[in-house]
Amino acid sequence: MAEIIELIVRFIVALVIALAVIHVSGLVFPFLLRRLWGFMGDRLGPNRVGPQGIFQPIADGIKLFTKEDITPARSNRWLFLLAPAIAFTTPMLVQVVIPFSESYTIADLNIGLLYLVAIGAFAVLGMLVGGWASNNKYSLVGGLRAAAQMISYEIPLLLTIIVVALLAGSLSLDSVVAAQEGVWFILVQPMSFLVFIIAGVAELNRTPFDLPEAESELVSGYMTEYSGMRFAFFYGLIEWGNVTVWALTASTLFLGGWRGPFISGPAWLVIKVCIFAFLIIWFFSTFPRLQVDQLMTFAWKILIPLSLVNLTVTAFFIVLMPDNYLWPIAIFSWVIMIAFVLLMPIVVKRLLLKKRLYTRLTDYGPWVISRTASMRSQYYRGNSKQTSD
Amino acid sequence: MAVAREELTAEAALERVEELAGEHIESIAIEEGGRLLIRLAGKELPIVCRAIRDDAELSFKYLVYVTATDFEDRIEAVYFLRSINHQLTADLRVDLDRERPTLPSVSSIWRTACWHERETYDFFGIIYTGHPELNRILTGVKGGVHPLRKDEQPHRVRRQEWKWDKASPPLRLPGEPDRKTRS
Amino acid sequence: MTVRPRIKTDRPYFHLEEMVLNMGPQHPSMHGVLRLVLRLNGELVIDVDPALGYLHRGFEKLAENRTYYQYLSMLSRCDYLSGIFMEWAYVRAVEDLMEIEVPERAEYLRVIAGELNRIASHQISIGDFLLNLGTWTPFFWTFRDREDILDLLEMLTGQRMMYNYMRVGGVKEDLPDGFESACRSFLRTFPKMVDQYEQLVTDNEIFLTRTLGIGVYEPDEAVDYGLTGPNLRGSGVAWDLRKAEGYSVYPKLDFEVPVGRHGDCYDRYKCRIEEFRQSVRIIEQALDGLPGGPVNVKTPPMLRPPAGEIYRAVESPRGEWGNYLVSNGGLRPYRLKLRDPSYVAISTLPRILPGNNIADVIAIAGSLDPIMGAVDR
Amino acid sequence: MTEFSPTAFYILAFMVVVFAIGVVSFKNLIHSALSMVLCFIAVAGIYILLHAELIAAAQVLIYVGAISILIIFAIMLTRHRTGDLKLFFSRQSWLALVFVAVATIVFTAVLGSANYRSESLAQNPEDEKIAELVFNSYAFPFEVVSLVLLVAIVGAVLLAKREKQ
Repeated sequence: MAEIIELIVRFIVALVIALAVIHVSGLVFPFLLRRLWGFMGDRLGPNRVGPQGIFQPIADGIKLFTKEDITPARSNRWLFLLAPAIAFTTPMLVQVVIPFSESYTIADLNIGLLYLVAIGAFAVLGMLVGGWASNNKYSLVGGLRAAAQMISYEIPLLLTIIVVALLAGSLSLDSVVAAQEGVWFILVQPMSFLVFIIAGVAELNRTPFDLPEAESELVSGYMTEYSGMRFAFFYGLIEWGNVTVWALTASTLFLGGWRGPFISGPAWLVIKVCIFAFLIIWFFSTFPRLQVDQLMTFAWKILIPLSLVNLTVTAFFIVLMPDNYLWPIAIFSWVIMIAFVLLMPIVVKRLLLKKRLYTRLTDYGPWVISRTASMRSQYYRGNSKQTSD
Repeated sequence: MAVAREELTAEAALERVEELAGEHIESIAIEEGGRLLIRLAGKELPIVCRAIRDDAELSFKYLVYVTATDFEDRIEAVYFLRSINHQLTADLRVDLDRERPTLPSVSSIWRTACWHERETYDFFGIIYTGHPELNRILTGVKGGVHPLRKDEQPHRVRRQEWKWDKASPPLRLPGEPDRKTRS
Repeated sequence: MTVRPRIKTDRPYFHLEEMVLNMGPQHPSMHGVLRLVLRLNGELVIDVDPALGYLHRGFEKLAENRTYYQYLSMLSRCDYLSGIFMEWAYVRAVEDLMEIEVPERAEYLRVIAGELNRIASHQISIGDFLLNLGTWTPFFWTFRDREDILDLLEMLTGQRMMYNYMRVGGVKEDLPDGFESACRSFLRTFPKMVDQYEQLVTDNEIFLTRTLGIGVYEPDEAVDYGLTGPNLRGSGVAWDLRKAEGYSVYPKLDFEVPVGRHGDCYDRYKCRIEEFRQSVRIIEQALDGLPGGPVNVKTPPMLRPPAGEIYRAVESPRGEWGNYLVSNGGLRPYRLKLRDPSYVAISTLPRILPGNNIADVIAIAGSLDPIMGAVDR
Repeated sequence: MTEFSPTAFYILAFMVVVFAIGVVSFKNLIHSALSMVLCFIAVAGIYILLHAELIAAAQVLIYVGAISILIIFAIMLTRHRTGDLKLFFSRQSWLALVFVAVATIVFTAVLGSANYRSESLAQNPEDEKIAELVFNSYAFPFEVVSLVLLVAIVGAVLLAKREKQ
């Protein structure tokens, strides 16, 4: 009996903490986003409710709570209502395996890493079902985009997670953190970290991969028809909850989890999560959005081969030098990452220039064709032969 | 493409037009600012247009607008052309019967003419034969109301029942189920 | 001349069910109330049918029922982002019909107001275009700088958007006190801001991927479509009415016409960016060379141009904005045709869009920069 | 954790059966697909009861995360016609009945005669042992299977492309 009570108490504590993590991130990060975004766009952002606008998220929450919850007449009612709940399971369940501190992990599964990936699937399901059930074409296209994108980016994500598993020698996240006592895996495997970030941003549907909810094309993608609290679920809690659990995962896998100088424990996790959230916000206000085919090309032709090579070489070194494999892996990974970062823009630009049609400059008229200096930029150098006979 | 680089004067252009299509036009004159004013009959329009567009020297490749003016006794259709190689403009005028204004379409000669002609049809009711999709574009009024005709006063247009045309041709595909039944 | 096939076949495309998508009239990135009826195969556009008329106000009919001056105040509602040009073409037509000589100072003021308005209009165009591509910050930056221009234009004309600045025979009034220094300080800072926009996006790989080789108009094709303004110049045709016709005092000013090479979205964007810098040059020269004298000539309150007809156009930010005016010697225009460059740009969409993605639809439509107020008139 | 709990098993087994019936009986294909997802999840629950967490995770990852999503994706891309499907089922239901009867007999026979008391690895697998089996003892068959799958994928893509032309 005592065991069962203990189990229930533990369950309730875990539930409360998991809900708190999601709700706090759903309140804090959108607000931070709007302030920082305002700062980067040379504006103020919300600053009216409370000092520096810090009560703005609460005001928004109240507004969304009291707003009418509209279910479109021709939607598939039950699935429409169910979709946010399905999507909500991902950020809730992922937290089960995250070690928050030395002593607090809800459940240290011995298949923790596999569990992470498996649970990630529910998020797609929620978006897909929500998009389909809305009976709106924008939503449907958004849902389909979400599915295609997330299935594609799951693969590089999985491949980098395997690298971490190889380095840690275990699938349990507690052991992953324990294995990083000496050196964080970001230093050993920066390439994997980079791929994890890119694929993670794609999995989270954030800029520059925010195609499923692209405002300028699909209005709001799969959540176009949602309003009131269900919209708040999708937009605030699920999206930012996912960001938080992704950041928690990334810090656990690559940044030593709760470890850190001076104070070890959840405080460091909070700092690391904030760094990732800032990264997301920074991307959001800087990058344009990719296109669907480019997104797929990037995943299948660049990220997957790269992470496969990385995985193979890592495994090779681990087998070859079982005692002292960290150094060769680190050197290889740093080299390939720096090469990737440096070469990628050059290659992309070259490919783009090839794609660009060579257009005849028909000579129209006697007046000035005066190219200004900056128009004569490098993009014109490729085929600068002018036919002004 | 061989392009004549020397400046073509309006007088030379006039001669060239007469040489190319002299028998198809009724009159040609030079207006203020070196603008060629060419009057012709409706059925000759495509021949003349093609001739002055394809001629390497004139190359009136740029159709600025197509419109019409209702002079109460007749409708005058206007085609305004520019030659980008030279500072030359040309104005093609066709007088039309007010009851049944009909003109051959030039949308196969200049692609931009397509919508200009739709607009003119919408405003004046000129029927362009051979036009690929001649339907209302801006007003979307039903019935024979063509608002820019002089006998259509604004209040009369306003009193009409305004109904938006459906987005031209019916876009339901063969095999697409009826939208009323949800699948 | 190559004829563009209705469906490009160079992309792999599977036979999925086709879907009809109504983009607009209420859509976040359609400029105004443009409605595109797209037929899609997956994400690929097969057919486009633009539906217009949601903002049709009958400008051409209204002209026949207003006196010349009454109508002038309406015109800036037509293309609401470049109202100065709307008025300019109209007063040019009326002046030339009545053979009124405009004082030189007035012409200079018109050029200053016009070029300021061109910058403001291009800022919206570029900001919106980049917003369509999914990046937010340049949008806010362009709007931040547009505020400065609107302040300047407010000093000059008393209005921020619906200027009503032009008069037949001149402009409304002379420069207000402090305008010149405010304008000069704006001209000093603005090129740095343009560099800032460029630093953020122009070299960004994602931006390049989205714009290079997308929505290509070959030069012949562009002329055949009747495109004008930056849309035509992006294709490599150096056609600018300011140079070609040399109206107003433009022949006295030293500026260049930026021309692209490839006619894609990138070149159109780049042309607009360059026109910022050229406009700054023009305004600087105009301020330097501003002559003294009156800013308008006395005209009767009820204008009666002699019977006749005239076509006058100006190079608006979107291209050739023309007014074809027929007068019968009465108090009201007998017929006024407004030739709008955006209308022409939109008319190319059914030919250029098929074969592209939904995302490209937004990019191409944004790069053509249509303003529905002028398209629907 | 705790030992095998019959109550939990009965609940899960009931769910499996109910959702499996749902898969074939829902009129709406999306409902069927979602019912299938729930069925898979319940099966994963049974695996967990059997202390086969790895297989449970794989079940969720592959069946829920990949296969079901793919099926739903395909259903959404094609506009399904309920009328046709009804016709399809009604015409061949007698045949299905025969197959179901035969399958029931065969499965009952096989499952009833199986020896559940074996101490073989398959009954209570652990990660290391599975890895040992797959990557050492049976590495060659494993690789052959993956090769066969690869060939199948390439072949499918080729067929799909050829059909287009």
